Amino acid sequence: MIWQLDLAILTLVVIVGIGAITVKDLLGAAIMFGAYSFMMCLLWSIMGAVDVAFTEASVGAGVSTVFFVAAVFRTTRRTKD
Amino acid sequence: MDNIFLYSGLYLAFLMVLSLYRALFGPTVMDRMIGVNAIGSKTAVLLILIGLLYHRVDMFVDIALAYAMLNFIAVLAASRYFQKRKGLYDESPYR
Amino acid sequence: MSQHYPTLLVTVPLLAAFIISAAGWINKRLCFPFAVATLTVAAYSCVGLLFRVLHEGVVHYRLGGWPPPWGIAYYVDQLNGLVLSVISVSALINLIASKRSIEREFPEKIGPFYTLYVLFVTGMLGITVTGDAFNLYVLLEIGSLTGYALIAMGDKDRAPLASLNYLYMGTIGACFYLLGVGYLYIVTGSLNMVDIASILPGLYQSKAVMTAFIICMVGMWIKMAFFPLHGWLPNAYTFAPSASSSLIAPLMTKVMIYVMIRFILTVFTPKFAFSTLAVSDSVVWLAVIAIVMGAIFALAQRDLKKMLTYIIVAEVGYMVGGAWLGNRAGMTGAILHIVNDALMTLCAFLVVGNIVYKVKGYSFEDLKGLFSKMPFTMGAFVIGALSIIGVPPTCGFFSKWYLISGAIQASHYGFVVALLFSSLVNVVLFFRIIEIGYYEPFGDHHGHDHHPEPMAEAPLSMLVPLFIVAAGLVLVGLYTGDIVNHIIQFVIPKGLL
Amino acid sequence: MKITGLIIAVLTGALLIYATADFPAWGDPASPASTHVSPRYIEKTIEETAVPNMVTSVLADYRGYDTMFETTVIFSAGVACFLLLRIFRREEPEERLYRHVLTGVTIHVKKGGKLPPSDDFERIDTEWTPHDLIIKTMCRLLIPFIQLFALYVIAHGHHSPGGGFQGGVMLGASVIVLAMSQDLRTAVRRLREKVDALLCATGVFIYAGTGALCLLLGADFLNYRALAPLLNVDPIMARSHGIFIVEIGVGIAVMATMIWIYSNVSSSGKYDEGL
Amino acid sequence: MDRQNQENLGTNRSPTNNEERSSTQSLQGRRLFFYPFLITFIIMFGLWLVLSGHFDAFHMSLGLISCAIVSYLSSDLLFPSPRIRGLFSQWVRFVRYVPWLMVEIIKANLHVTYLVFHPRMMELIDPRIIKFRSKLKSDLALVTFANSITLTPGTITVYVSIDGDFKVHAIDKASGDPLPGEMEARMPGHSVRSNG
Amino acid sequence: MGDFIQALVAKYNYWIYITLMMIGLYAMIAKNNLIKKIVGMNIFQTAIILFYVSIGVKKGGTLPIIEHGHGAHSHVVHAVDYINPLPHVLMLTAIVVSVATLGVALALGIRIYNRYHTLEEDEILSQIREK
Amino acid sequence: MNIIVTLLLFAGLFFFTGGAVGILRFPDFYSRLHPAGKLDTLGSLLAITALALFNLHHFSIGTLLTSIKIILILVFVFLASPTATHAIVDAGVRAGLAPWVKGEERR
Amino acid sequence: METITSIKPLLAVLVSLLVTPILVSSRASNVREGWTFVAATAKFLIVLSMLPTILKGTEIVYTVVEFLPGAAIKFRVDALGMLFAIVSSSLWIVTSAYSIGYMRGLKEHSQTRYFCFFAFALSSTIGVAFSANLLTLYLFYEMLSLATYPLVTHHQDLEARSSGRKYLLYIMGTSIGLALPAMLICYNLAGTLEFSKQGFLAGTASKPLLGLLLFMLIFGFAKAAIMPLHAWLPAAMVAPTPVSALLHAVAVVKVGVFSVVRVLTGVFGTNLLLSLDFSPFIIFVASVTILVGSFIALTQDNLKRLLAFSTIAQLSYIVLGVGLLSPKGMIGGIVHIAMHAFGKITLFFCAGAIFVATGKKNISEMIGIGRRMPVTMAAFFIAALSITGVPPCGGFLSKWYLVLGSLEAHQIAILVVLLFSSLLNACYFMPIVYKAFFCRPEEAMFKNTVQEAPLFCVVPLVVTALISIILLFYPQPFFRLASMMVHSITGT
Repeated sequence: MIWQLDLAILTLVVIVGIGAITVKDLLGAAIMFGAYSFMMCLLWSIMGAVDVAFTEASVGAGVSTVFFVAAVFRTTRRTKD
Repeated sequence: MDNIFLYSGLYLAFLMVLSLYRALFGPTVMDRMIGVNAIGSKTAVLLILIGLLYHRVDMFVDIALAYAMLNFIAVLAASRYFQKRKGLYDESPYR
Repeated sequence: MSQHYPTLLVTVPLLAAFIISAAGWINKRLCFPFAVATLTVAAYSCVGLLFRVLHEGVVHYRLGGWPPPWGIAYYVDQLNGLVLSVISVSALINLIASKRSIEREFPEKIGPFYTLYVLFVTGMLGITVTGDAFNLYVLLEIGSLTGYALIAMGDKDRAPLASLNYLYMGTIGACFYLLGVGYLYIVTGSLNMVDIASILPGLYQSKAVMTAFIICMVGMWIKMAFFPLHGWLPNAYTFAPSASSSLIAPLMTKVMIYVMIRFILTVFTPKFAFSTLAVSDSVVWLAVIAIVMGAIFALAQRDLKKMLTYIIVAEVGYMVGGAWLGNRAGMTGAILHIVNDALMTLCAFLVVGNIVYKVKGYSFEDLKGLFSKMPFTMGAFVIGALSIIGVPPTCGFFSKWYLISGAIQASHYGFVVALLFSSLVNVVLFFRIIEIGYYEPFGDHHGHDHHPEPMAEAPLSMLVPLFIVAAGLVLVGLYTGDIVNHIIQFVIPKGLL
Repeated sequence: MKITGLIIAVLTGALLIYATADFPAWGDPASPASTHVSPRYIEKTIEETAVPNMVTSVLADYRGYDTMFETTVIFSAGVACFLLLRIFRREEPEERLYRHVLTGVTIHVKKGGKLPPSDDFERIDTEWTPHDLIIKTMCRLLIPFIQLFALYVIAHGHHSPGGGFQGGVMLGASVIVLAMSQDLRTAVRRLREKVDALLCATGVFIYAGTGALCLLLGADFLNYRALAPLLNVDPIMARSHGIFIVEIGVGIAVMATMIWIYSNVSSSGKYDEGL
Repeated sequence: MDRQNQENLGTNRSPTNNEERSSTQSLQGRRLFFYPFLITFIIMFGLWLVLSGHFDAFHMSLGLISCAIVSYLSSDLLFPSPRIRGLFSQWVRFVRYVPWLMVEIIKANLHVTYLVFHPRMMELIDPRIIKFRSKLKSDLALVTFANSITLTPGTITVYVSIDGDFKVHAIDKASGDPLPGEMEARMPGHSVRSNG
Repeated sequence: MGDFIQALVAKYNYWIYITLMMIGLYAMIAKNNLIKKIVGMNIFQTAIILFYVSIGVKKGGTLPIIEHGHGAHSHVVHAVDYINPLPHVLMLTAIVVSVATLGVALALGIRIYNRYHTLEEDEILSQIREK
Repeated sequence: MNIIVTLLLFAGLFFFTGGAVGILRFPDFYSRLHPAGKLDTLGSLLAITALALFNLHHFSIGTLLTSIKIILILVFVFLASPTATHAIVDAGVRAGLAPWVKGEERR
Repeated sequence: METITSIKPLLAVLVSLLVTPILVSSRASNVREGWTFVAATAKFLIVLSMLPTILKGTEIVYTVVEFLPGAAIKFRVDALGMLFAIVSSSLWIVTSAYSIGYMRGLKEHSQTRYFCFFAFALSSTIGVAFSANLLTLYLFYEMLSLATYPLVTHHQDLEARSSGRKYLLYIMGTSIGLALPAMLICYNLAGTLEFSKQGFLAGTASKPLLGLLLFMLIFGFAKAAIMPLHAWLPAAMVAPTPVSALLHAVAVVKVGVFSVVRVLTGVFGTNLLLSLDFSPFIIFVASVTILVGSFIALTQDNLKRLLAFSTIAQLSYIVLGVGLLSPKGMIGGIVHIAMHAFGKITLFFCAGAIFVATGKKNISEMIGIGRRMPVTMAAFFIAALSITGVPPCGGFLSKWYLVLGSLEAHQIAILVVLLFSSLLNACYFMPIVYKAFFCRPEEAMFKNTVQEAPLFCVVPLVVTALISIILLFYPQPFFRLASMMVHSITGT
């Protein structure tokens, strides 16, 4: 645990999280969600949870984002909120 | 040395905030992609820094490597979207 | 092999699910026999386990051979045994009954459907049998995920949205539960239910424990569709294909109520739930509202399946209220009602399945003249309806009996009134349907059948299971005394009066 | 709805924050969570399972039962996606498009018409776009390395972070990269849907089957100790190897499922070009 | 997994390759498949040794198995055509090319950094798109070239056609001018491909 | 004030998780777009994972992988030196569950889109009502 | 040793800074890619090399392998980063994003 | 009191249930009706076979299932139950015969269903008669409600539909809304539901609560048609006449009254009621029902509706008699169950026979009908006398005892009520008979040719009319049973 970094990344996480749900474009939301996963991965490395970080890196950054983009590809990017 | 790494890490976090500005405020999706990609490249470095701070780099290298690979995939996916949907804002519904 | 019953009943369906999935790619006709064989084994294990528990008391099982706080352990007591038997038997019956409709509705996807079906049952059985709070979460997710998919395969227009809403609510519910378990973990350091229970008494005043309890309960209430949180249920169950709705409707909510009772009784002793945390009265009032609103919403419906779903909402109110009355009779009623309601709902939804199979609709319009068209189905429906209304000697009466006497003992007359009100509304609801089926000539306004058919009964493979369930309703009613004296009585701790 | 959401969120948050007052301080080594159950995992992992990575040992052995269901969750998600999305087209479309691979000329073939069997033509959809050379080539080169790395991750779950799940995801990702850099048909040609589905079931079956094998050998479910005579090692190493077998199963299942979900989602069940 | 179709997904554009492929299906096929397999296997195993760090029998055997699997699955991706002649010389050229590229990259970066931190950056930059045709033929060479362009001063490859048509985005006039220039000359595969 | 700062230092991780959870929950309830809700759902789940991982943290602890562990049975392992691995294990499962849920949710979203050609809940509902 | 590492690291951070600022300052999408694609790559190169060197502090076969692995990351970044940059720019072109020309407003 | 265990009560209940599968499966009407007769006879014989035992003062007990202590499905045959069982089972035979005639005569549809539910209803009736506790009674009570619903709505038209609704609303609404909670409260107070001689509620609760319970139980069993919960009975007259006859003159309504009697005697007990002084309440309610019912009957033109209101009034005699809590009054009330049953069923049979033969329902259309259907109308006359309470009919005896009972209880007002209501009875019955036989020729609506209803209709009504007369001279079994009952509960 490295609390200085932890605090810094936590702040980022919250910002990205808010960003991900406010972006008025689903593809943008998907990309922001990817960034959110990066942050989470970092956070967990900082807290020493390497396995969780690894999983998040592979799932969150990689596969989930791809799934999101694929779904947006098959549906629409339009969103009202 | 730990302190240097720590402050470097914090500095990287600060740089992430800068990149995050692009990611958050666009204006286009591509700009967001640039921002996120920039965050991603910093993350890999940051991961190794954390490893050094923990004195267990060998454990973090794998994550960083995997991370680098998969970050690439995410960007690839997003760019593929535009190869098939050639609209920046509007789009044709899929049939 | 009998010492392995606790694990067999989960792992056999699990292993078989993969085989079924593989078989679906090789030869579709293999799926059904496999599924039946699997669930038969599971049901056999469940019943065998129940009898073993009755003879020997609580059965312990260590998975992986690790001692409990470290590994995952099963504690099977009478309550588990009872609920397990009900789940496995009703799933088996429904499987046989819905073979035809599955084959008709998803001719190409039989394999995956049976896979998910069996996995759903695995999830439900696992939730019931496990003694580990986190393991329960994982199994809950299995049950839910498969449930979402099973539901979404229904009505092309409405089912996916309903299922997605269910998914949102279900995820919130499961996450709340997980959060509650996390709160417990942070103050106790354990995930094993019995272990947590042994540590908790020193911490009853802790805010974290209290919050954990509330969050867990809210999570479960979402999952069981307790009144203000019921929004997902009616649409999800209405638009599901008949095979899924008759599988999920009887099991999901009931299992969640089981979990709630398990948490009240085992994890946080009744003392904590009813005395330390002075919310039981408000929860019962909430249940009263749930029952009344469920009944009123049911009255407003214009089709059979949706009406039944609102009845489920009301029935959930029965069970939650009964459990939270905080006395022996109420708790007995709640547990008994888990069994009864599972059977009743199964019966009702099987009937709907038969009707859908033949008439291809379930709105009130479609029910015209069904008494002459499908007399046996409707006969079973009447029995189910009577049970839901609470007419002796069907089982619904007896659980209601216990619930009301629990309410009287707790001097909670609001709950009594709510129960009676809902019974009366049920009379109105069901006799309205019976009237339609009885008086209106078949195919009157409805376009698709002008030449009246004298009898178009559902095939025997759908009727026989239905009759078994209908007979079960009466039999369970007649043997209520035995169930209470030999099973439920031991479940409720002595401290609860 | 916005106000309702806000109120609910704030109320929940307030309740949860209220409860944090009784939490042990963050990172307190004396907190119950760190002192009650977990010390055994930390102190005995080598002794009891011969696995230095205690996350792996807890994941696949102490709480292996959870993980079995975790894999099942993934499996059921794959089956669910398939069930929900997959469209088996029965009727022929009005016209089919074939592209000559070498020249890029597109040929329209009316219903009932047929092309002579040849490798030079591939079936395309209207959506087909020319491959991007750079992306295609680079991905082609990277895929084997990603796969090797994934296998490495699976194999070294005992000693470093990672394990079946992470490796499986990366293996899946390698195929997904292929599908994205070229098209889905290419990827599916390499790994047929049926094979993928069977692999998916096989992976989980390996896990559950290992457990059941222990059962058949007379021990409790998932008690890898019972595998010792079969593997010809001492019981502690048997646990280690048992964990390894299970991790392989997880890897296969997760890989196959990820591919399955991706194929279904990206082509919305049609298995055409995909994303 | 069927091999015939797989061949297709490589980039066999030239008729020569096609003829070769049809011969692949004949008696020679197995042997021709074997070399890529072997080379892939060796590369992979070297990588494994670096990655693993455990040199006991158990992990080594795992490594062998894994490398075999990867080679089986993906050797055709790494070496789409079964011909491996000239591979070695390409590698030598590549190794010579990399240090030069490094220097270029650093130069490029300093240039861009200068632009970035220049207070009147907007006046300095003058983005433009440059088009040219490269003489390189092989995919790999084209891609390496394109990536090198991306990495070097103020230029980004926008588009490469399979015939070597380049579209490059340059940040200012100075960056775009020297293309294709020296870099193309130094590219590995430049000379090798002439026989194709 | 002093107490508050002390609490802040000791608990801020938990508070941030609650904030994230609130964001996710808000998005799930208030957002109109189905995919947005799924994003919110994932944020919500991740917040809980963050909470669990925070439980496992130990001051002065290192990664839950035994150092020099290859075959060395000799040296004694102290629980204090290593981070609690149990929450990590649990959260691996939770991540898997969340990605599984994500997959199913997206599949459902696609199905809905194919039927209604929109992802906005209110538009879908009005289409249903029109029928 | 430490000095070299520190210098390299700081150089890497410098380029990272350049990248971040460039992303913010440059007027349009295409020009933003220049700092993002190049400066970040070089920043990674320098910083990661620094870290790999530092890791060799206590020399052993294990740390050597770890350092090689770190370098592998570098290799990967070098392969992937231009590709990713290209992918993004390609996306931009296909999306029909017009490049900024001198004299226009910042976008 | 001695008790012996025997399965006979259960058999008596089940015999008609067991026959239903045969009824369902048999296509030929003769077979079906034959089996109905067999079942009816068997049931009657089983009931009769228990009579000697009961008359000896022994009770027959049989427990089927015990759900919880003190609440089981349990049968106990005592004098009161025996009386009721004999009446209903014997009348089933008669009604079966009548049904055949009626249903065939009108060529009714769905006869199989009709006979099935008829058998089902009889099972429930006997079950109520033999039930040993409130739970069993409630069980069979509900079963009866459900079994009679298809009978009431047999015609499946709009009128039947609304009547069926009304019927269910009243019957099930009150039983679920009032009787069920009252029963549960009783159980929670006393820990048992077993009927006992002195009532099981004695000494368990305060007066207001007991008063509430009494109220809930009396009105909960709405089949007793005590005002204001009487409206279902006239509505239910849309049923085929045999149904109205057996069920709404004998089985259903009598089950209601029987339940009320059980509640008064077995749940509360006379002593408790006396000590709490609840008697006036019961008497008041019953009296109001008697008078209002009779007055309404005066205004009716539809014969069956008239009979229905008459029934409402007559049922309250029974409640009144038991409510008096004096031995003579109770005997009178209980015997009135039998007397009224035979009388009223005859009247209904007659109404049905008229309908079958002429299709007429209204009294105003029946002027001069005596000339066409003399036998029927003669039977009608006898039965009317019996209901009015005039010798030479059985009704006289029960009314006499009621009068004695009211004197015994020093309730002169009740005496007035009884006499006045008898007068009213005469007022609404006698004009019918008069008009039927002694009308002016120009008024007569029928030709003089004798054209009776089918034989299957006429014979039963003659039989029941004769029994009504016989009962005056030979009321022994009923009186014996009633006095045994009263004796056992009051100790006198």
